[in-house]
Amino acid sequence: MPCFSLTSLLLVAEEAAAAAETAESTGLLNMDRLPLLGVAVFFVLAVVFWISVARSGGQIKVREIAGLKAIEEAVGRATEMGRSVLFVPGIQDVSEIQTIAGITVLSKVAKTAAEYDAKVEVPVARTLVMVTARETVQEAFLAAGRPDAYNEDLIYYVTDEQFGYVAYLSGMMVREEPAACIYMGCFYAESLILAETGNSIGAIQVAGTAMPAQLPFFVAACDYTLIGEEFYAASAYLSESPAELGSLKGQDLAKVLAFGLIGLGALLATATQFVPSLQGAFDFFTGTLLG
Amino acid sequence: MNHATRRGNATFGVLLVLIGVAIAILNAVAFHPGAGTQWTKRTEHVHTLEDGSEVRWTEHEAVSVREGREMAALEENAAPLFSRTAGLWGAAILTLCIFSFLLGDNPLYKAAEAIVVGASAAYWMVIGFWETIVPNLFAGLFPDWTRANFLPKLSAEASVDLLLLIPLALSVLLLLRLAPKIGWISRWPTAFIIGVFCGLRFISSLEADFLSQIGPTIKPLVVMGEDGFDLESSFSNIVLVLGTMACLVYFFFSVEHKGAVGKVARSGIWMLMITFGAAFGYTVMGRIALLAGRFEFLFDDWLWLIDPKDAHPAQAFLQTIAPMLT
Amino acid sequence: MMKRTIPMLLAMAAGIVMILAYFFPPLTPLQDKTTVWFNILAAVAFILGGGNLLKVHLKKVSDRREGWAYSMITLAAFVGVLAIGLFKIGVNPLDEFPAQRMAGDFRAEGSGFWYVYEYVFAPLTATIFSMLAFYVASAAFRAFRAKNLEAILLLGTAFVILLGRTAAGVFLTDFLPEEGILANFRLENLTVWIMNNPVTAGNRAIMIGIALGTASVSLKILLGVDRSYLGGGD
Amino acid sequence: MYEFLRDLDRRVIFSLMALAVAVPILLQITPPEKATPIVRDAFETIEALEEGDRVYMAFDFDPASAGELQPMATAFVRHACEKKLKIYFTALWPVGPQFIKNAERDVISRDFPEMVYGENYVDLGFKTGNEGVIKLVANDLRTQYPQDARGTPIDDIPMMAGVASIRDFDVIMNVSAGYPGTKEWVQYAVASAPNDIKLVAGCTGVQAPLLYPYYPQQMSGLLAAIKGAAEYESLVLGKYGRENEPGMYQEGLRRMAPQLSGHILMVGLIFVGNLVYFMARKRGEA
Repeated sequence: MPCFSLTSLLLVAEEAAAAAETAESTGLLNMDRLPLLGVAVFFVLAVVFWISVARSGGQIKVREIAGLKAIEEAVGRATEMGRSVLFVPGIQDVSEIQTIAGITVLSKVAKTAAEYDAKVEVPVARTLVMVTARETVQEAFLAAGRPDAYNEDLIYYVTDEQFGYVAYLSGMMVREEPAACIYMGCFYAESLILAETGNSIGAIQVAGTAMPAQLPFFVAACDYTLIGEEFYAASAYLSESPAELGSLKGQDLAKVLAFGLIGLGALLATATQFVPSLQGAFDFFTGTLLG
Repeated sequence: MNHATRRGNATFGVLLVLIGVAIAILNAVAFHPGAGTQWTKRTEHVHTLEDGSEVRWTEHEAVSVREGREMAALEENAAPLFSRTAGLWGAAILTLCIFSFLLGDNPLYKAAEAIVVGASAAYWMVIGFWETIVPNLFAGLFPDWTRANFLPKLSAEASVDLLLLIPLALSVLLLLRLAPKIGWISRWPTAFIIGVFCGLRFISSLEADFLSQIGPTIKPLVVMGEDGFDLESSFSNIVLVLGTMACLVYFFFSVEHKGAVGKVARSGIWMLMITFGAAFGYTVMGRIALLAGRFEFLFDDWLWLIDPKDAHPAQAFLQTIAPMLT
Repeated sequence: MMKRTIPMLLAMAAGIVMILAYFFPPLTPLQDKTTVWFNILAAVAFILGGGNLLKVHLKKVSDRREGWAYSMITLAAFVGVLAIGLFKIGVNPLDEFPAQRMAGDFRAEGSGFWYVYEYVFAPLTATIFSMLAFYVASAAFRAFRAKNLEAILLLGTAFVILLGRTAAGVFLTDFLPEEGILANFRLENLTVWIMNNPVTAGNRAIMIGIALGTASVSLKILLGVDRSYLGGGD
Repeated sequence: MYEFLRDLDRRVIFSLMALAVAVPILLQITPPEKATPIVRDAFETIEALEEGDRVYMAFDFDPASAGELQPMATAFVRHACEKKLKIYFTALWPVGPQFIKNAERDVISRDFPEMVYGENYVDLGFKTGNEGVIKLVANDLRTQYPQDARGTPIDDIPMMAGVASIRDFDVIMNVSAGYPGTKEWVQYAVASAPNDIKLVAGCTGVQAPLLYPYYPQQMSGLLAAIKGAAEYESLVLGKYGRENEPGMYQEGLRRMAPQLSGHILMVGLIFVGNLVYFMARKRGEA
């Protein structure tokens, strides 16, 4: 199965590149987007390359992320105390990638919980998230060999309204006092209401989001926070599957590209300050290459 | 928290609301007679239909108390409306119920929470029905029927859009979730949707947040102004360019944060912390403004203690409390 | 096969078409179409969500579990608002089409749904939102402690911005000249400098990271590497 | 004292915050404001326009952020009216039209009754499509808006003559609470014609850090949060203020009093919090 999908994507990339050549004159291809196509192809190739390296047995080392260890500890502690774990997958629908990343973390949390026999409660703000999360958690319990322990009623819909959802969650936290609160997904203003309420009941709190405006509140009020890209990397770390770790290496390669472009560009810009004739080269670099 | 303190908290919260309502009633009777009253201007609509029957209704338009009284004095059709006055009092009391949670969980907060959950879930469902299903699904599949029943303004040329059978089919598959045996089939529509958005976001994130963030970061590290070396701009640019690069290093996953990399990553964290501190400071502003907005609602619209919008009779707050103090 | 492979292929195909639509103008309208389809699907999904809400609360009421009275309130609010909205209770017809009562604007001033918005929905949500003013205060008191350099930078910046964004900032550094190099240290100017440089640097790096993370998660799903959205994986 | 502060109940902090915000509101204090350069630039951009110039007034916000943004919207409209500019209202958020109606009712018909609909101002209404709409109006406005919000074909609206795309406007005045908003206007409208059109924006505090980088190149001025609104109001009132100015035009200024006391409280709390922390360290408790 994986082989098939890899080749299919490579085919697409090739197809796109081939089409780019032929379509120039016909106007089928949007020429303004060529630099973007370049970046996209670079990224796809980088990720695919490292995934195949990882699959064929190459060792991939990754640095530690403190927040991830904390998740398992949190579930463990909840079991010891005989209390539940609250998992909040954000307030957006499955059309948001952060929600999907949150659900992949949920599948790992559910697996751990199934092993420890802990109770994970997942109130959600969107019906489609509820549907998807139920599938995920059910499979996770199956994978952990505890299909009987799965309880569909613990994953339920509250309301689509942001603040209605928050009102429900804060009330519930104060009444049920979960031992651990895990927030993984797309958050807006509710981040601090949740984190402060969680803090007032003494729960261990781990958060992960890619909303830059909300990160400060999670950083200030939670025990551990996965910042932006770390949050997306979480599922790869937790799965420990070589393919997923390979994708991280691919991401790093793209960061090296960004790093290099900025560094090179800045040097070129500095040189232009002294040798004005370089302006043309600089304009080409920022204007054409970077779109 | 033990049971006794919890009950203590609950009492606090309930007391806050009860005292607030008692003061409001006293205020509306003694200090600002009629506080919270809502006025409307009325317009009668009468239409005779083709079959000769008559349809009539009254349209209400909100006006401030001051405007309403002026209109009434000119014998225009304006008067207080009980249902809206009651609504405003209800809204104010619900506001207090929510605030009471700050003192501790209590029955009044629980009631307000139950109302907001039930009402808001239904609210979005109604919006979804009238603003998505009717104009996007019904109007595309059954234009004539939709025009006759819900959307008379729908263009007469609107034709049937058979492509809409796709979301309809997906919806049916999704609803099969309710059938226990073949519930798994609901994975198809969700998988389709997830695939669509993965495709969309894959590209848009690379464009909007990758490429477009790199371009503006490219700046000269040494800036030569008209009178030679420009220290201020150079310093700013160095912070910007090197700061961005250091933060990028922090996000590397495949390199341990040790040695030189560790040092750079550490300075990346410093940048991130400054960023978070600034965002925190800025957001505080917005949050306080929101709270000020709610307090103005209570003091101005409900209690008439202040009158910044020239909307109703009001005495300055100090004049109001002076008789209580003496 | 039907449970796993087909949905996975469906996701892959859909995603790849969307990527291509970006580069090939003839396919571009598909992007908007699928967004509309998603909205329809999400709106239909309300039936499942609403059904679940009814189920949860009816069960609570019938079992007489703790707090069942509040479940009754939720149910009443839910059913009431749904009826008011779907049957357009209190909605006046449009002047152009007086015979069609169901054609009236369900959000128009004075309609039943307008009452719900004006006196229940808006005040409740705005009040919950405004509680953040209290939570930022308690978070600042508890969490902003100068434990290490990182924390000092965080709280120091917050400090400068909090002061620099009110008259207090102007007042505190009024002794500094308005021109020249020292002017940069006036709190209102320092605020702007911080926003333009270190904060921009931090935000840019975060955005770049997020872009790569988003792209990577999407790609893993399109490649079939990550299948946890279908319920677990390998 | 130390024990009291260490074990300080959250409810004490909550009460302090409630007092810090409520008391200035009740006493109706209005502190003076001095405009910062970024707001002054926004004001001067509008001041530099001539009578009859066109402004594209984009209201992209909702009631949840109206507390911060309504004062900006009011001040923008008032300023444009005082300058006798032609105003074209639009909205990309479904609830935006409500604020256009408010502006018409509260500012234009009350204080500028001489302004005629269709000649001095027009309401183009709400349009779905988010940044897609911006991309399209950047090249062709007339196909996007075949008629105004009242259903009148735009060919019949006198002030629409000679308007083909966003380039025909002199300034975009945008009030934005998020997506789609100022960022999209910069990326798709200003970027399409950097020399033809200027952008002046007002945004919420949460967005401000992300928008600062666009000033002054892509954006001529920015009103950040309620503070920006208050500064702009002070500039407008300073130039056009009359006696017995209605309270509506000082909403932002009025909100600065609770803002000031709230911020001072926050700074005090951070300070006391650290005092407690250092005392605890000294006693070996932390």
